[in-house]
Amino acid sequence: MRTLIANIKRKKLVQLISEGKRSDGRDLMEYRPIVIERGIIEKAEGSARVKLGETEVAVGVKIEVERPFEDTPDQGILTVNAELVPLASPTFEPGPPDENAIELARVVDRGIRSAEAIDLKELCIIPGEKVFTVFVDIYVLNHDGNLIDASAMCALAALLDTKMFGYEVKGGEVVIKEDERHPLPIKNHPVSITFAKLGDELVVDPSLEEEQLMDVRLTMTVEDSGKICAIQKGGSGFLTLEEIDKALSVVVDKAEEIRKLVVG
Amino acid sequence: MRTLIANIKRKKLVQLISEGKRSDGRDLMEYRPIVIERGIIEKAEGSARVKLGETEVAVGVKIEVERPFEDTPDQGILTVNAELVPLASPTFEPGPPDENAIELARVVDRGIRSAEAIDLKELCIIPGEKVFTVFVDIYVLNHDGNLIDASAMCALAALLDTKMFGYEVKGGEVVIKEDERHPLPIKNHPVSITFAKLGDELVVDPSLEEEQLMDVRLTMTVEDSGKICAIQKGGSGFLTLEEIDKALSVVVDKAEEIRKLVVG
Amino acid sequence: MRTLIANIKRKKLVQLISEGKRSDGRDLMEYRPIVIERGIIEKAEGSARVKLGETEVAVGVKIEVERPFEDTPDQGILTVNAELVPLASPTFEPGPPDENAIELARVVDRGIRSAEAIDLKELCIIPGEKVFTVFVDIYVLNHDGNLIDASAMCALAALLDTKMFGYEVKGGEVVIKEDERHPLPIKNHPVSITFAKLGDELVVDPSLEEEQLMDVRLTMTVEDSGKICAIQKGGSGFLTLEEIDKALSVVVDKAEEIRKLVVG
Amino acid sequence: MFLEKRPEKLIDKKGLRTDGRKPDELRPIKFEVGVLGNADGSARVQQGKTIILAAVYGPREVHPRHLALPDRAVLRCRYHMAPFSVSRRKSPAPSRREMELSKVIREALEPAIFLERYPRTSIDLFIEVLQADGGTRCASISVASLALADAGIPMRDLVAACAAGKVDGKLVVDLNDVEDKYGEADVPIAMMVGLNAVTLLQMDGMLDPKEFRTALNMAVEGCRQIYEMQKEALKEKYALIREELEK
Amino acid sequence: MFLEKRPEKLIDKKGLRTDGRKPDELRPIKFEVGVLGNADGSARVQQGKTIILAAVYGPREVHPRHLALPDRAVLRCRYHMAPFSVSRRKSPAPSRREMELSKVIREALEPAIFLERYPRTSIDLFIEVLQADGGTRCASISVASLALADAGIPMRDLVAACAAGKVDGKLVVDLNDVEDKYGEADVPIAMMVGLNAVTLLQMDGMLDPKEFRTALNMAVEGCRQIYEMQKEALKEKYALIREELEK
Amino acid sequence: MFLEKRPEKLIDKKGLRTDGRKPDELRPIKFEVGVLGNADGSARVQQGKTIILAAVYGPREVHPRHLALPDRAVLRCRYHMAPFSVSRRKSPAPSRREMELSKVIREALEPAIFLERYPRTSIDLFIEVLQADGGTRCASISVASLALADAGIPMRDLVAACAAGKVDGKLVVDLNDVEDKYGEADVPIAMMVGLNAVTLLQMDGMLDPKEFRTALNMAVEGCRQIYEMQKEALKEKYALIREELEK
Repeated sequence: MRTLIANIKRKKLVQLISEGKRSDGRDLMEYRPIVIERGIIEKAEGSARVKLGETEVAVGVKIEVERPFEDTPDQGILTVNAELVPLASPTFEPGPPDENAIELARVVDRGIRSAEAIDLKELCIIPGEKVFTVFVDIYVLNHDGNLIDASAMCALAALLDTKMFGYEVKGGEVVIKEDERHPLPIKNHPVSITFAKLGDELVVDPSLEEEQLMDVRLTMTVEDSGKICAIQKGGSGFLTLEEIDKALSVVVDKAEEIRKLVVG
Repeated sequence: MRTLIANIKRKKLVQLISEGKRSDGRDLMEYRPIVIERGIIEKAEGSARVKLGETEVAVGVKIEVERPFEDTPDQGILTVNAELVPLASPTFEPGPPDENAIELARVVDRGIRSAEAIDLKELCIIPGEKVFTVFVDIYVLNHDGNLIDASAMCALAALLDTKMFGYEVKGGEVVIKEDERHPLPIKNHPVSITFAKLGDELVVDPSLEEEQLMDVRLTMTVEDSGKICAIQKGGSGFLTLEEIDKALSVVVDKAEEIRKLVVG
Repeated sequence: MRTLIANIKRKKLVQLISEGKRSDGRDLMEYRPIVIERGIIEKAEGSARVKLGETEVAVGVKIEVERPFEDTPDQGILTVNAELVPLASPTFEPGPPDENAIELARVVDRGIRSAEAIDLKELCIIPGEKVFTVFVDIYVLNHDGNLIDASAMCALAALLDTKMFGYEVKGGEVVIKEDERHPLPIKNHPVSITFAKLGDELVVDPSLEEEQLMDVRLTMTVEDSGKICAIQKGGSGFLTLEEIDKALSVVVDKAEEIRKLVVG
Repeated sequence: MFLEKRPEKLIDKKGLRTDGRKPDELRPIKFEVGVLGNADGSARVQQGKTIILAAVYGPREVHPRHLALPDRAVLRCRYHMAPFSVSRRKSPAPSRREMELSKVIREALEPAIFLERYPRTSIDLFIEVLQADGGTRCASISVASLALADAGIPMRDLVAACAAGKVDGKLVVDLNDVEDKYGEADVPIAMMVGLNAVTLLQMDGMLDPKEFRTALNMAVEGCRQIYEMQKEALKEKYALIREELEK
Repeated sequence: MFLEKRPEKLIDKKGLRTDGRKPDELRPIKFEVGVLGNADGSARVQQGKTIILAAVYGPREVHPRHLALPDRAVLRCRYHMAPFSVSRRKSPAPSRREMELSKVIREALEPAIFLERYPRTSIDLFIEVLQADGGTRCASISVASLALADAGIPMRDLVAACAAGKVDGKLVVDLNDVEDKYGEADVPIAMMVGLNAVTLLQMDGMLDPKEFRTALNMAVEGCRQIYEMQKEALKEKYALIREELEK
Repeated sequence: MFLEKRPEKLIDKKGLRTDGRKPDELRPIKFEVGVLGNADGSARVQQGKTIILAAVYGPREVHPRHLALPDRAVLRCRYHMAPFSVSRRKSPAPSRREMELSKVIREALEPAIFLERYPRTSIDLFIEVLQADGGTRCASISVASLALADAGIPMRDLVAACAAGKVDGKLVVDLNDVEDKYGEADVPIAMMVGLNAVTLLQMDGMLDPKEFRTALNMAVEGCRQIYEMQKEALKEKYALIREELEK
């Protein structure tokens, strides 16, 4: 029965979209209203909150001194984690991140990392010994669809909000200077654009309802100079080469539009 | 049906207690017989076993050399852990500590810590580098009610039984002198008193039956000079301010009575 | 019903075996065909694959530099792990090793360790500081009975295949010389022989069907000079002293036969 | 990133606290009701720098089913801190402290809920601490109580919570993080104020019985004030709804 | 045991790659079908030094039962690496990377399977990487597709997978480990080649849209070649079976 | 806290062992039956410095239910060591060694129990090692056997367990911790003595077949002695019960 109803809903939605309309009145290539607020958590080195329609995400950035990885002794470390906390949706359960949370974190991570958004070499303190680790914690507070774009925007906003402390090295020990603060070295501003395929059409920024009925999801992340820096297809459907091309043809402009909102 | 029977039982018990009697013949403010034995485990630095009626608890104390916490570089570490091992009750399951085991450990820990029962500064070996960690492992062997008081008594008895080894620092390394032993620096002797509320009355040292039928549990821990050093309300009922006051009016004397038994 | 069928099967098998025959035509003391291949994984320091009838096992050996155990500061470390990966049998489940995987690893480990097959003292780099750890990872690829013998053979073959790298110690750091390679110091060649008891008879190298119907399993591991170096009884049946003696009377020769195949 | 340092004094010459408050003064508190889209009920509190969200789902079917009770609803509660809510990043895996707090918060709210009206269901309460600056367990109870009301769960009374304690020898109310950490005692309580029923009572530190009684009374008075703010927040929410309906 | 070093050049003067291949040349690939005794279907691939086994169990009863779907089979997929498959020993516990790959591989195969024919069952796909030398997700999809076919699971088409990418400024196909690690971009895709349907599409690194289109086309061409090899491997298997039957 | 040192000699000039025993001499053993209030059956053993408690719950309903067997009871067994039972504190999480021992202990007891009399139930055996000074697996089996008898579980025979081994070149019985650790071989066995049935047999270290046979016989003789003590302990328990009944 459930499936039957879902099929009827899907047909109606596909029909509507084939006419260029969406159930909430948006154009196919239109995002929901975006509200970005930086500096919401004083105790974090950086933070932001993004509302994308009814979807709400908070990101906090913490910085700790740690040992570098063996194969990158002269670079700081970036760690992106996402928590789909159960207050955000009746379908989220307490417990360690599931595959959806992990995919979300890794797609956001890939965008930041591929675009070299953070200058990790600047975060090296003593090569091979001590570097700064940047923890980007994505916290989904309300799930109404398109968590990837909301999280990517929020992560970027929080990184732009992040203040590092000055330090000096005394006898192999790192001494933090609390009164000296400077921004995190951000070199690039990756923005992700997510499409949902419904019938023969692509729409951007799918709502939860659209996600539940879509065939497939496609996220492309674009950096400052218009290069693609991450792609992720999701869901159990397929894309034609023409559909990929179609997404490619709008994504750079769309990303620039969002980037302006985030970078401000 | 189960609930129905429990309700009938509860009514009878409340009636009995309102007449100042208990099902095992005790007065409302009377503990069950207490048997304390120290030094039951040779391989532990300290140990004790407490029988409180049919409730039986063993505690072993182990001491290891570890790195201090960053915010207390000149202090030893106290770690209290409780295991509700499944041989103690048909309701205990194997696995990591559940919320009851964690609450038990934390309430006992809070009493010892707030009363500064162990002089943690004495346990510092090399500030910021090496300190002694005192592991207090509570092992519940038979559960017949009032695990908190039995565990707190047993932990205190085991700490009083604990022998440290002498040591010297040679070239940054800690060398233990096995033939030199001295007691753990114990400065205070916190004792917890647990009340159960049944109807309008409070009783001390609830049996398992009383715990199953009680409205609420209240534990107050008292240190040598008669100060309160920990409180924990448990269970899904409530207390009036008068009831709290009533507990407060008897708890210091009651604790002194138990302390004599434990400290000997 | 399941039990009924199993009982009928069991009776037929016991009858057959009491006549000295097995359902696959083997003699009671005959192994299935054994195929051993070394060097199947280039990225491992050593590797091998064993097919014992339809049972298939792969073993990879990795070597890492680690801190020695406190009580053996001048010895390398041997770690044996077994994964019953779910592609090998419909009864294997994903997840951490269960009791069967742990028993398998520990029986293989015990044979290697008791026979002192690896000269662990040769694996010490800086006493108390740095030693080589030898990871032996047993990977069961298809389960058709007698995993212990197949795994033990495969582990031995992989160890014999293992190449260490040369190294020098410069200023407390271990510098690996990638162009200098020498074999792992193998001093002994333990071989396990597993018996299944079915009715009053023992058979070697039980097939999966025989394992499912057997009363008890008995593994004896024999080292080069004919000493027993590990024994493990498994399963919910019992053995008489006569049966143990019977196994003992054939095991040394049987092991020598298998050893020739493995060592080559 | 950094270890906070103990301030030299927790009470200054004028008798004021590190954040300028008088001993019996609560921090500024702001409650908002109905702040999340998906939850059946939700609320947010900012108390000083402490920021907490609470969401309620239910009464709903219990998973796994064997946890269901034949005669009443199961209240489940998870108190959880965001990794960025404290100075040093906290692992998102639940700590022992979070597990204890989940239990005592649940037991502070249970007496207020008519659980027997929803047998075989669960009421799931999720509390997320976004910023922790002391007093999170009390603020969690106060805000959770509003989320339960927002979800339409029938309750005997709202539960208000507040701590009192001792810092630099002085009894104070509603301790912030520094006061909690470096003070001499902390007594968090929760109450159904209208019913004079204490549903949470804990203490650590040291107080003689007389000091304890005084602290307890200060905490009760704090609960009373918070109780009024809670009712105000609910009224505002309903006023908003009414406005929207009348539009 | 050792950290691999970045080779000085990934493309030599002759335009050849570290393993001597031309930019548009696949590594030597060998598929074998039906290689494991117990699984309902199985296959093995060696692609360069990458070695992967795939096994399929099902359609079978779902455990735990509440995961069963009323209208179709559940496809479950575990991508897992042997501890000895990489230079530094990998813990056998599943990593975050393995969990993401399990998901994208499942979603690359699901569109090809007529899941609706087996309601209330599960089809369990287990992938074990015995040696990882780059391109394991694509090789996993290609070999898993054969294992599904070997298990007799009805499919719309085989799924073939191949990556293209950019190393030392040059677009190449089927990257090996060193090219993946030190290259500028990697675009793994999977296709039902006969249906022109892309079922996996990922990218990391940086490519401008034009480069991306070229890389995509190279990967599509790679998929086509692999698709032919897959069909060949199935034919061989059936030939073998026929031979055995005719004996 | 401390690492024990290897004693210079494990056998002295007089042929005596570190604790003064002769090679074929068991440690002092004390069994007590019915020592825990809640368990359906329980027993305690002190064997030298080794102290172990065993408790039995059941036959009772199996949780989770899908583990129940239609034709017999499930025996479940957990061998567990207290954190304070050994020189260095042991994490309370079960180690691989504890998991293996839980299995072999279960398999040593299963042959003795008429499991078929209680289909669809579980018999749960919990073993807690309070102090470990060698020989814990054998002592666990011996004491568990008494706990099963105390619970009224019908058995073919009691199971008695004892090890023999080789230290400083000499065969000895019932090894203590130091002998186990620094000796040349350890052969733990368990038997239904009345039925001549060996239900546990393990070995580590090295023995030639002749030595092994001698060690095995010594262990069998050890089992016989322990078997008599077990029966004595049960008699004592019943005598106590009779006394209490006659009061």
